[in-house]
Amino acid sequence: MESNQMKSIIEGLLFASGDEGLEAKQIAEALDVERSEVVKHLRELQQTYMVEQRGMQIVEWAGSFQMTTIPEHVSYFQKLAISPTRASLSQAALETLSIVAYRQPVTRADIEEIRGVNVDRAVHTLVAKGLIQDIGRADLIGRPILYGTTKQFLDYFGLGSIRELPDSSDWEDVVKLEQETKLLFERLDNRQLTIDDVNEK
Amino acid sequence: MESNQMKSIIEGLLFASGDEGLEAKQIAEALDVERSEVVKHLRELQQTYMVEQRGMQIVEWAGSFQMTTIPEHVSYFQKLAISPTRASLSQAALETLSIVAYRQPVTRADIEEIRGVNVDRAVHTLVAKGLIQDIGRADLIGRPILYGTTKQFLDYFGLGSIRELPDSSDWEDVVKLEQETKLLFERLDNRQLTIDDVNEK
Amino acid sequence: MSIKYKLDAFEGPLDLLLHLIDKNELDIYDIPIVQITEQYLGYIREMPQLELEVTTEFLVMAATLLSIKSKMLLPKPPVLEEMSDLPEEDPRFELVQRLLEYRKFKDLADRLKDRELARSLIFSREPIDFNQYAPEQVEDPLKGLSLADIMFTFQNVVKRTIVKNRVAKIQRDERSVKDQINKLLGYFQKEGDRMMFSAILEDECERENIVVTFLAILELMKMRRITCFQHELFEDIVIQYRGGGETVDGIESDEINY
Repeated sequence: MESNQMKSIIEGLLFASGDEGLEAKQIAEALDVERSEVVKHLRELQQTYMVEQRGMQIVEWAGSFQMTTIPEHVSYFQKLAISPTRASLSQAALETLSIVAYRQPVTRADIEEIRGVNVDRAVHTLVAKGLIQDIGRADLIGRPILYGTTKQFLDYFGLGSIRELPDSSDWEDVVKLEQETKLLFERLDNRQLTIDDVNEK
Repeated sequence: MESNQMKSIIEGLLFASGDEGLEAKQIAEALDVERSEVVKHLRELQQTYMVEQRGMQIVEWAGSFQMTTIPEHVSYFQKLAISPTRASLSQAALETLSIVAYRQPVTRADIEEIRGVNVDRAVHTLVAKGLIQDIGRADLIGRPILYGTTKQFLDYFGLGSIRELPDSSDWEDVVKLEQETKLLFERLDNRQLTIDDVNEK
Repeated sequence: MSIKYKLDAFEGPLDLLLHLIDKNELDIYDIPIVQITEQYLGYIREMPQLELEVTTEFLVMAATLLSIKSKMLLPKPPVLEEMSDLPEEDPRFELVQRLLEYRKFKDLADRLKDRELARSLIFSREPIDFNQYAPEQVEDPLKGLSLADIMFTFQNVVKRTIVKNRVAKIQRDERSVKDQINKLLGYFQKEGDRMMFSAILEDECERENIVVTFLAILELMKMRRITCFQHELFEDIVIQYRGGGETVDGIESDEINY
């Protein structure tokens, strides 16, 4: 493998491996080359990033190499953090929050069953924002985490307890009623057709 | 601000935003410069990454710029188990999605007429995956829901805008489609900021 | 390979027809309808009990094919000139249009599939947590949201789930619309010509009964036995009896007998 190509692959691996970083040994195994060669390329990459004033840096921390942000950019991250174009809660997060609020305590699997999609990210975001929290373990195989809403959630909406949420069972009934009414109306529609036919004759 | 410095910051911001991506407008606000200047630097960065065989690339999807991996490296990511796996869409979902994409806005009945089968399940799957959404009501009996593609649709297929759909250049109704898409994007306002790009050209 | 497996491989009747056309290398603009109908029916005949809806879709197409076939057998007017395209009078015209249209989208779906694959080879990384850079006065993530937003979001999510899991559930009617009409007419005889909708419902708290009562009122309106007023949306409905006797007999009774 050419040196440039190897450097490019190592760079890509560091980028994609995120916060966990990669050990030189792991990279060497993936590329099927000597560890020493990987270390050499890593050092060169570190150097290049510095000399060429790249927007990221490659750091070595506890034996792992990581691609990270540059401290000098913090003021720009701050501007992005408060930028109004950054939606504070995504639709996925909002939906997940509403399910936790009404169905707590719930496991991740419960939420996924309702939303029909993977919810790892949304749950992570909501925990990070302090809106939902780990409130115990379900008595199921694997003892999955049970989630519930936090005090911050209640405080924001001025609720004394979760029982003060607008009654969701009413709403579920309304939805069911809507569907049953629709079915009945479909039947009615059919009847009306025959009535019209009769009247026409 | 010096040009090199600005490029470095833009690179850092793209790295930090990961798969959320950033619109040129957001970067311009964070840097307090003109949007056009940001776009110029982004294009140059894209070029540099390619010429210098970097381990990442900068793509423009759904009006957002993102730093991503390079497809040729995928086998190495797989060896290190850092490439996310995602379920691909069923044939029914793909056919339904192609009709929504090229004919939007469409009702469920429009889709059924073309496919000749019931499409409830496919439409539900696509809505749940956030690839299509309710964008209004048709002025017809029963006021059926009109569906259109989402920003996530563009991201899912790696498209800059709806005009980059395969074959759309020799699509018979391409002009009509563009007009409708423009209207659609205007209606969706903030969520579909590719309209900026449309206006610019 | 079982027929069920074969039919599952098709996205519907149009897909099956396209498959037969391709397999036999037929000209889509000049489909030999007798041959294709025969082959199509061959698949359908051996179709095991699929879902009712799927079966229906395939059967509707079978009926269409048979109808085209019978029209093709009618004597044709003399052909004046050679025509490459099918004239609109050709019984196959509409079917061919549908097949062409469907094939176009099937091709586009294939293109999307290619793009999906290409895109799946590319990924990015999790964004950094920008919140750590937010200034001291952390903006509440719930800002701008009301309890109603939470409630409506939940309602929509549940609705989606219910629709997904819905099996057509039709309960046996506890009470027929006809019974309810007669009961209402009885009310008017006893209680006077004017009643509030809410008063009628007072002892009708069962959901099914509310709906049946509502249907009964609609039927009575149609029969011009009552008139309804409502001052504003969601206000109570005033029902005015217009006379005509205590029972509904005669010609209408069949239509409301459900």
